[in-house]
Amino acid sequence: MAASQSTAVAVKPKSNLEAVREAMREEMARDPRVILMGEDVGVRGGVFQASAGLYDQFGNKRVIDTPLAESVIVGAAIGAAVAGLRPIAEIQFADFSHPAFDQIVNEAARVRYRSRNGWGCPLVIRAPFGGGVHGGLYHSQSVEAFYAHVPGLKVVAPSTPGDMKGLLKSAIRDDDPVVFFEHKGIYGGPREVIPEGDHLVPIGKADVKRPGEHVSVIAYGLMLHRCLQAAEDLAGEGISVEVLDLRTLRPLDTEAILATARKTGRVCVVYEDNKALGVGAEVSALIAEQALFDLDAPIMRVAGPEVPAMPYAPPLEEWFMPSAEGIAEALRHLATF
Amino acid sequence: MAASQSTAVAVKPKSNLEAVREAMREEMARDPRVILMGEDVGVRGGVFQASAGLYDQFGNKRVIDTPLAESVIVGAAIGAAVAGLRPIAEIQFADFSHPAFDQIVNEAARVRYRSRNGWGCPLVIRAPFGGGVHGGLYHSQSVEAFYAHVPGLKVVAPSTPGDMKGLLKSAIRDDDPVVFFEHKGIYGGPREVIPEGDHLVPIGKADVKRPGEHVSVIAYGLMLHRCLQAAEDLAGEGISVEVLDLRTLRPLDTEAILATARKTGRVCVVYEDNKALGVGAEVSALIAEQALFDLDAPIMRVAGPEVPAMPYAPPLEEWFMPSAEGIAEALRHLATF
Amino acid sequence: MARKQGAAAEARAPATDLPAERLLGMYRTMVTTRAVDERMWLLQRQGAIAFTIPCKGQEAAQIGAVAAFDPSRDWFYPYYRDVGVMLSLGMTPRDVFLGGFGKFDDPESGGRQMPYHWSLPKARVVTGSSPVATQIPHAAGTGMALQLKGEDGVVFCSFGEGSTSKGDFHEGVNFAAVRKAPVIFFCENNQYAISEGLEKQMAVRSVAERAAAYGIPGESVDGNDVFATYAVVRRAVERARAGDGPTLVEARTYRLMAHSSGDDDRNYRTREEIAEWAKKDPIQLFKEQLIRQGVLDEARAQALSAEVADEVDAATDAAEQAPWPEVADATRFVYAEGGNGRGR
Amino acid sequence: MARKQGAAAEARAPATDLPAERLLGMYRTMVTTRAVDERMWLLQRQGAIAFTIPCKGQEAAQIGAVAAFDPSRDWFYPYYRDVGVMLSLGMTPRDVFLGGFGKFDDPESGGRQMPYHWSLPKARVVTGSSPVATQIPHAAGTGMALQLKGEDGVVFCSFGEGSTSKGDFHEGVNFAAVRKAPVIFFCENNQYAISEGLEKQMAVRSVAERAAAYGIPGESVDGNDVFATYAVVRRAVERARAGDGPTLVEARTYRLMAHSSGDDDRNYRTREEIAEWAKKDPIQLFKEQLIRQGVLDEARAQALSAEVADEVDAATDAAEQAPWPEVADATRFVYAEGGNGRGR
Ligand SMILES: Cc1ncc(C[n+]2csc(CCOP(=O)(O)OP(=O)(O)O)c2C)c(N)n1
Ligand SMILES: Cc1ncc(C[n+]2csc(CCOP(=O)(O)OP(=O)(O)O)c2C)c(N)n1
Ligand SMILES: [Mg+2]
Ligand SMILES: [Mg+2]
Repeated sequence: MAASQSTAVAVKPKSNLEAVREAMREEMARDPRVILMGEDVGVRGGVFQASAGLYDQFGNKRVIDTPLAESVIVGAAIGAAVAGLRPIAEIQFADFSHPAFDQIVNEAARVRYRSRNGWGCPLVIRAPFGGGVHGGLYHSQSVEAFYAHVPGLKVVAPSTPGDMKGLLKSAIRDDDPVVFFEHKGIYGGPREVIPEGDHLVPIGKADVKRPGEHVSVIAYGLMLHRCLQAAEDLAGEGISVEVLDLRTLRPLDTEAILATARKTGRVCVVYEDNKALGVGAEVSALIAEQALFDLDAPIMRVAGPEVPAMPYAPPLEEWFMPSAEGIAEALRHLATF
Repeated sequence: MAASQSTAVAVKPKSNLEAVREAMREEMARDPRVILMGEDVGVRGGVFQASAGLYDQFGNKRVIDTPLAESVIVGAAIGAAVAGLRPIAEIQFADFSHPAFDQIVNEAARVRYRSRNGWGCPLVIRAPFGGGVHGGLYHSQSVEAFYAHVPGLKVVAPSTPGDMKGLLKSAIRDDDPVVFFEHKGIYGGPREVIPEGDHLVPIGKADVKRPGEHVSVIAYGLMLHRCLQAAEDLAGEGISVEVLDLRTLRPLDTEAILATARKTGRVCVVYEDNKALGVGAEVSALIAEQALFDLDAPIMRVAGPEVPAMPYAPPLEEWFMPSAEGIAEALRHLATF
Repeated sequence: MARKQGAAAEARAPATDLPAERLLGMYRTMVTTRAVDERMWLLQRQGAIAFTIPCKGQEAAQIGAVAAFDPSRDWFYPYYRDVGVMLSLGMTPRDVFLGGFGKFDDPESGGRQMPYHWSLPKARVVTGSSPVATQIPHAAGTGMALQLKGEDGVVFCSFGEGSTSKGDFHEGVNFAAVRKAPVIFFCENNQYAISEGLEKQMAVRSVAERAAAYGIPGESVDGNDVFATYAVVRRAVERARAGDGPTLVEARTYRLMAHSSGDDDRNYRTREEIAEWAKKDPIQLFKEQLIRQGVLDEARAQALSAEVADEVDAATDAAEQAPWPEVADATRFVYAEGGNGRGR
Repeated sequence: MARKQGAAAEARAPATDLPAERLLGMYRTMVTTRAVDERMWLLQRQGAIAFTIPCKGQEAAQIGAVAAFDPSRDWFYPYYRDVGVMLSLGMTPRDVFLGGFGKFDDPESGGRQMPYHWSLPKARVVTGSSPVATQIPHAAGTGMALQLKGEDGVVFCSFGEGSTSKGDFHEGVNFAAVRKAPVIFFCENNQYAISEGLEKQMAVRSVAERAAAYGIPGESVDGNDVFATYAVVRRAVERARAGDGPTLVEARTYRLMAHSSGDDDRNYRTREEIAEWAKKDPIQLFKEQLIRQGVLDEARAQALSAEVADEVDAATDAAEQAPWPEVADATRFVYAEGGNGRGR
């Protein structure tokens, strides 16, 4: 947790879901311009309970149950942002961000650029993403690559409670639109002690979650944990794996990516999204462009298969998602290449 | 144009726009299930005149002026497709496909897979894309990478009149949804003689538009022509450039990409879209994964800069788009690496 | 009748063209729908299936509406709660449970989609997704295709009242209205979209008022009354078949259970409100109507319920024992197999 | 008055609270709007600028509507044809031409956007894009922000009638209605969306009928009459400011030119239809009204037109000679510069 700027003391372990809730509560308490809008975010506290208690604490002017319409959730948040507020727009499932695609990509991302700084759009779009929760086809998707392609947006996908809280707070304070992806498969755990106080983690910085010597694996979200597991398993075989947590998907931390590639010369990128043009494609292309002659092996990608989305039936869902074993297998291959 | 399946004789040179119009006219005449829907496609013949004459020829039941609403253009086309028609849905500018993003990505692309072949969705979504026409920010975008990321879709972007016609006809006959991008910067030219008769070009096959020995450049759309220009210029300097026209962006022709990479060992991918996670990222990642040790130089990408979209002012528009000179410069660098 | 809401059962007019046998069949489907719904809840609570989304309370709206269609030529875009619609169209309890487990024989998706994502090609029930209201443009398009082909089918398209807030509702209904496409837009207004009451979705008091924006008829009917719902939808179907275009029908009803197995409804509505609506239970009401008409009696009703219970037990077992999809199947049908041919 | 369309000028009621000086200012703005519009067309035809999209015929709707707002506290989401709105709010002809050329001093975007993509932060004119109707949700959100901050501003949001087919129209107006946000949705119904007449966009005869779906007032007014438009919008603004929520206003008018410099309108409408509407030219009508009221006379009108012509000439020259944006500037402001601070 290299990048924490906090010096406060530690307390009991928290989940990613609690981290999200705490970040919102603290920022809403700190800054009256922060509002939350989305479906069921009010009395219901959100379908995942991410905003439980916020409605009671901040009232229905700042915690807004919106109509069932994602385009206007984001669109109205943009209108509130240009007028001086700092909205958090919740999309109930990342799969349902697509009706708001135009508002996110053509509007939010371009407000500042198209007005040459006449207007800004400080806005956070929060969306639970990813699978392993029996939500196929439409409650399990990884949609981050669509947004990571878009200049003008920042795209964040933390994997641990400390990063989740620290990055969400940074996102809320950011002057530009941030799409904030929370992997729903890790809402409940693993838990972690989050530094108390005003814990901020900067957007744009990756984090070496486990240093290693022989192979690098680069991931984010739930996959980060499966990579850590694979690294742990391979340690017993004498293979030392460096695990880099991207944390931010736009802008990518090019320096950290190239550093680990140069260090080990063997890189695998792991993501749950469909392989082609997923985030790993850009990570790989970056390395192929800037660190090719430091490599001792091809750049591998372990990713979701090329089917439209993760299926529902348990055996198919398991098949879709890269497993710790599958990742270990790939890393073993790289290490002995 | 290697992949033509036609044996008919040649006549006078045609433009890409004429190629589009001919393909639609022929397919509509051939198959009564083919319909065209979109804004102003009827009496107006489309804002680019792509459908000029079709309304008179096929009537208002098969050439449908839709309300100004992209989501329902695609959505209704899906409903017509499952009911046995073969709709061509025109999006007036690719920049305006985003309101239909959910219908394209979550619906059209998944109809067959999610019903395990219970239903199919034979549908073509045509959209003029790309810049150089003083259309910044919103009439010049390259949006193909969003769709090329999506299994279940096929994505096509031809560069020459023969391919334009042959691929559009293949797309209309395809049993699955095809997103068909027409670069508006080459609607008028260069012209080309199109083989007469039932000229089909298969989806999924790239085409070596110019064979070469020293360096490979991979492109599509308007950029293909700038690459050809650069190759021509470099020939004078003794640098032999192979120019591969991707033509189809999903599925990528992996074989052709790896073949040219292995042949020259020096690859540059050129595209007009923003660089990060543009189509070139996947092309580069593919090579880095499967042909790394055949390379003699890093995989380069010459692409649009990381700003939200191409600006309007002539000097900025020029700055945004990769030029033949810029491409030649990169290829020269690769050749002498 | 459509716009009035009778206070007592007696005030409703069960006059109908439906023969007794048909009515008994509908009653049986209603009882089966309820039993399937309750079994799905139980299976979920036991951990046997991942998810369920109950339709309890909405059976009359569903079964009354679909009865007005002709299964031999009409097209259907039901939404996730429409167990009653699907059982009316030939889906079996076993099919529903197969979908619940995600088994290979699930006729909707072969276990690929979460339960309740209907698809039944032989009955022209078109595959649906989870993002709500997306089927509304599809229904408009199918209606236009029928017009173009000169077929006289009518399209059924249902959704919740919350879903009328979405752009796809507006765009789909509007386009259908402009082209006079033969589509019945059937809104099951169960008063809530998850936790959000009607007043958070719209500033009108009835979904039927939305029809005015499209120049089409808007009808509001007591969705707990099979006869009333049937009559209103029947009229709408006749208009559509005659070429007079779409109708928006609102069936006023109530979701008696939580939104889904993942929902806890205690923080957004009172137990009293639920109890009040439970008194208007559509199955009880239909039973009383049929008994009053002499079509049914208590003994027969009880026998029928017992039969249904057995059927649902057997269907649960069959589904539980059915095979899972094979991993090798998961890569199939991303695209059509076997080259050019039919779209499906 | 709002719902009736006076046949003759005499039948219209020019009674107003607007003082003579203000009326003269509005007249001057109208004349300037027309002159700027015609100059843009000319510049495009000469090849000096890439594109224009004329507002000729819609000046009364624009200038009448915006006059009902308070520029010191209200917020504006105009659409591309609203030259009259922008000149009323302090944009100058030179600014419009700078945008036409794409020069660095273009106050909207520094030459980044095509012309007519308004943005004027000092006047709370919020930046807009090309995809139509996207500003409607923004306007709803701005209205809610004003409510939350306890400010009494009202939001102006305009668009064409074709744009009411889009989902964003529905979602934005609906949300504003639910929250009673202070927004005036102002539709300039110029009868066409490029080539498509009203009947291809909607099955109602007036955009104002769409209001019924949202439980808000819908008003239709003769958009070629400044006074009538002003009166209707004024009333709507008063309601909004009093906390009574949004209004949908339709100004019935006509686009006298082709859709844009890229359009040829000959294949979709008759010359006779255009000539008929040209007789109701809003500038001519306003001039006659003002002369009848003794606010203006022919001599003064001619002098004013001459002044405007000079102003527009000078503005053209100034814009033509202004510098282009530097390439180095093109990478700025993708994100905020200088770290955390104000959102804009
Ligand atoms: C586009 C989209 N956004 C959010 C959801 C999550 N969601 C599922 S059901 C539902 C409520 C739907 O309410 P309504 O339309 O009234 O139907 P009901 O569930 O009450 O039958 C929501 C918000 C979704 N499925 N799709
Ligand atoms: C989402 C979207 N689709 C298509 C277009 C192309 N387009 C520009 S203006 C226009 C017609 C708009 O008609 P209307 O709303 O009536 O406004 P008008 O131009 O008549 O003032 C169209 C289709 C667009 N700008 N945005
Ligand atoms: Mg509901
Ligand atoms: Mg118009």
